[in-house]
Amino acid sequence: MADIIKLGLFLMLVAAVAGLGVGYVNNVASPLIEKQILKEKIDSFKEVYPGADKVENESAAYLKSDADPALKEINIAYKNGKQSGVLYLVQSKGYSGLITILAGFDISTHKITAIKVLSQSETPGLGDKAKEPKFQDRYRGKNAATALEVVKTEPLKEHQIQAITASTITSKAVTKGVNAAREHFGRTFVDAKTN
Amino acid sequence: MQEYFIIIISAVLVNNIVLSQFLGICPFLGVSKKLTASLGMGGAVSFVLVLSGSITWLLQQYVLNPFKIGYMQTVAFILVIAALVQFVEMVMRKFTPPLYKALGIYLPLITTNCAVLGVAIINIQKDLSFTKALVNSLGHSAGFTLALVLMSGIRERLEEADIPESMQGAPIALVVAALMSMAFLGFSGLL
Amino acid sequence: MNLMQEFTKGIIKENPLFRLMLGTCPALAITTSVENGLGMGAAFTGVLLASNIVISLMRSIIPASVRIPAYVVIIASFVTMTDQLMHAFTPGVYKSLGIFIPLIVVNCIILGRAEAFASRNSVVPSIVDALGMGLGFTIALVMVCTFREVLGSGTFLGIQLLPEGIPAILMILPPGGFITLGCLLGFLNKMQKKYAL
Amino acid sequence: MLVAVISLAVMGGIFGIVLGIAGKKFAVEVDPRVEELISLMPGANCGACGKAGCAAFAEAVVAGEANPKLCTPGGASLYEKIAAVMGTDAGSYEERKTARLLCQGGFEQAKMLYEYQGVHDCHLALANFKGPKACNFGCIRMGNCFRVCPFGAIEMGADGLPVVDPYKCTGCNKCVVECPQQILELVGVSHLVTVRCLNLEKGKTARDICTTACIKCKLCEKNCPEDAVHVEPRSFGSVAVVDYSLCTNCGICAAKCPTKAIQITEQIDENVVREMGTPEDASPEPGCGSCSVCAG
Repeated sequence: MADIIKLGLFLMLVAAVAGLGVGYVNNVASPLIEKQILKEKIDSFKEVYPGADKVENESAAYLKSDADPALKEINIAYKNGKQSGVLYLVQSKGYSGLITILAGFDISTHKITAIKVLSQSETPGLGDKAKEPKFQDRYRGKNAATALEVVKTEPLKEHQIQAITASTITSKAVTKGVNAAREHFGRTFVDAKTN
Repeated sequence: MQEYFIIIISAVLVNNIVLSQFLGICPFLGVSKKLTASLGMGGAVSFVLVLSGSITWLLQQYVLNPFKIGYMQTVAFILVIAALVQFVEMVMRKFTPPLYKALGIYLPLITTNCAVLGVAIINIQKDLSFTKALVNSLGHSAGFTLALVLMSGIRERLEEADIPESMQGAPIALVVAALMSMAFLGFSGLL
Repeated sequence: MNLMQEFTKGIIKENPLFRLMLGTCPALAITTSVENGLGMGAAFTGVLLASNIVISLMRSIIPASVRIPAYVVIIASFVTMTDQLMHAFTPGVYKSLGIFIPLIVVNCIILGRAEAFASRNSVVPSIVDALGMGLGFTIALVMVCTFREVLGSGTFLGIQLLPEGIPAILMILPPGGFITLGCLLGFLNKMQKKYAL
Repeated sequence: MLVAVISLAVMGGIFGIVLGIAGKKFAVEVDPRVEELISLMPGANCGACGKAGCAAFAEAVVAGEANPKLCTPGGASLYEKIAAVMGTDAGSYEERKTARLLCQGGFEQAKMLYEYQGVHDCHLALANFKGPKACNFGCIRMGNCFRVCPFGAIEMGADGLPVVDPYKCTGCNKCVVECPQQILELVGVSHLVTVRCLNLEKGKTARDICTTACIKCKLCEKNCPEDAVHVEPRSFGSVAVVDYSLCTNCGICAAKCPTKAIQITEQIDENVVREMGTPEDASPEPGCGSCSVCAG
């Protein structure tokens, strides 16, 4: 009976020490990691929507409960005090996990300024080509009114996006996310302006 | 009921844990020489996989999430799996010693078996409900055993085939695995 | 036990990937580009070194019947710690290595070496063994990566070698990994028979 | 952070205790003597003892199911060691046996009936008029024993007859079972004198069939001081046979035999380390001679 207790204690000790180590490292590291993520976000905001004075996270105002669940965050970009762009943080299910995308729209031109894949866990060498500018630039300047569609060959019409070779599932997932943001942008920003 | 069926089909065929997700290759190549050993291995891994799938899900739901210690996920999951494997090892040594000898080093290596931890993490990533996670683990363990049994069936017939000397053993097993995973690619359009 | 022999055995005689057939899961999954292979090799060697040292230090006090859970907890905590530290302090390196570090937990070599070597020898041989194994694994990974990257995406370390149309995408898909490793093993067996390495 | 430590510690504790209890309940006691015997065994896993390898043989010996003498590769030295470990008395020990060919009808000696061009298999050649050789009892020289020997102990000699290497032969009896002519026999290594002929024809016909056949002249019988060799009647005729319980290896009969049918083999050196000649392509399992005796 005694050695059972000894075993239990030993494993408890090892687990406790491991927990201590990981916990302490986490405490030291997590604030830095937050800072990292925030900095990355700011950089990606600039990349997707250049020239904004400041970007406010206004999900509370615009992200209503009935909105598409894929939309995680809505940020508004201001230029000299006026709302000039909308940045959607949207998630969609890719080939082997969730893909987070940042899609920027310009309110005045109703066009997609750019998109950027923030995080993905697609198969290395295949799906993860989604994060390369070569693919992301294909969304630049697309009109927000028409739904985007993925094609395998050379895109003929304006609203078509060419898929990454051998990873159509990932390309479709990214496009689905961008479409979700596009619809929300169309409903809240474009219609509100026109009528 | 319909989603469960889809989950099982996707786990066994579409993204088979071994042939399309690349997890659990070490035992897959190591043990699949004889059919009996691979059935034993399939059974042991299924037992560990289903149990760890459920325990890790409960752990995540009632310990990791409420206390916001998500970063402990890997360490906690691995501890659960290791304890389970040790338990299975003792049970097998007591009740089925020949199978225990046949599996040899590959039994403790189930702990680091990517498939077991992989399924545990997939259950959380896809935030499945408890029953769905259980069904998913069952599906993946069936997929693992299916791949293992198919492989050992082929490899037993390979013994007679005259393969160039340097390709015998693991190399030819890998080439066969390549062909099998190509075949399983065919299922990817299913779901 | 001369240390030099311990070191070189990890590279050729007991190469973890080619000889012991361990660590095939991460090897097949990430060897689609040479820089992935190098990244994985570096991260792997770091964690193996740390865990070998700690396990060989504790080898006398670990009771036999709970040895595996103990080893595994140590390895997993090292992996999580390195993951966090790199994410916080070296974001640049983390950007390229980040994806591989969680994969290391399920790498059979580390537990294999811990069980087979570190738990039986003192610290210095364990360190040498870890370095040898790490180097051997990295070399093996890079060999597989070169084949898959050159044949699969026509580039080597990003430099475009083959014209766009030529490369066989299959080599990057899972079957490609299997075939490359299989043929490489066959070729090495042939070499081993001829020169009796 | 504290929560992390506590939760992991609690989990570690629970698993430690569960494993401890499981360890106690499922304890499998292993007899220490088994390990000791396994280390003594030659480790050839040749299956001559009828068990699946040395480990199985050691367990059987400890459990008292197997007779320690069965391990032919181990020979006398192993027998004493097992007796010492098991605490039993060494007692009489059956001698190590190797296969011997009872025929000397090579290309020059034996007359040929026809030239056989069929499949190189003793059973098939035998079906065609008892084989190409005039002698119906002699070795057919198609090499089945050579192919079936799991230890590479048999080589086909220059004159077409199989040559058994006593150092490699473990006496596993596979070649004796395989040979359709029953021309191979397991003989104790200490008995050196063998009548290397089984031809039962009468002297005159035997003489012109094969130059080294036994012509039943009974010279050996007359000159043997121990009366150990006799021409004994058999189904179709008779041939000289040595009675090993009486024979003292004096060799007088071999000297007297006009056709040199009786031969003396050289004494093998017991303490030559008996290296196991397991051919590389015998079987994938290292050390297993794949003589499939263990498979039953």
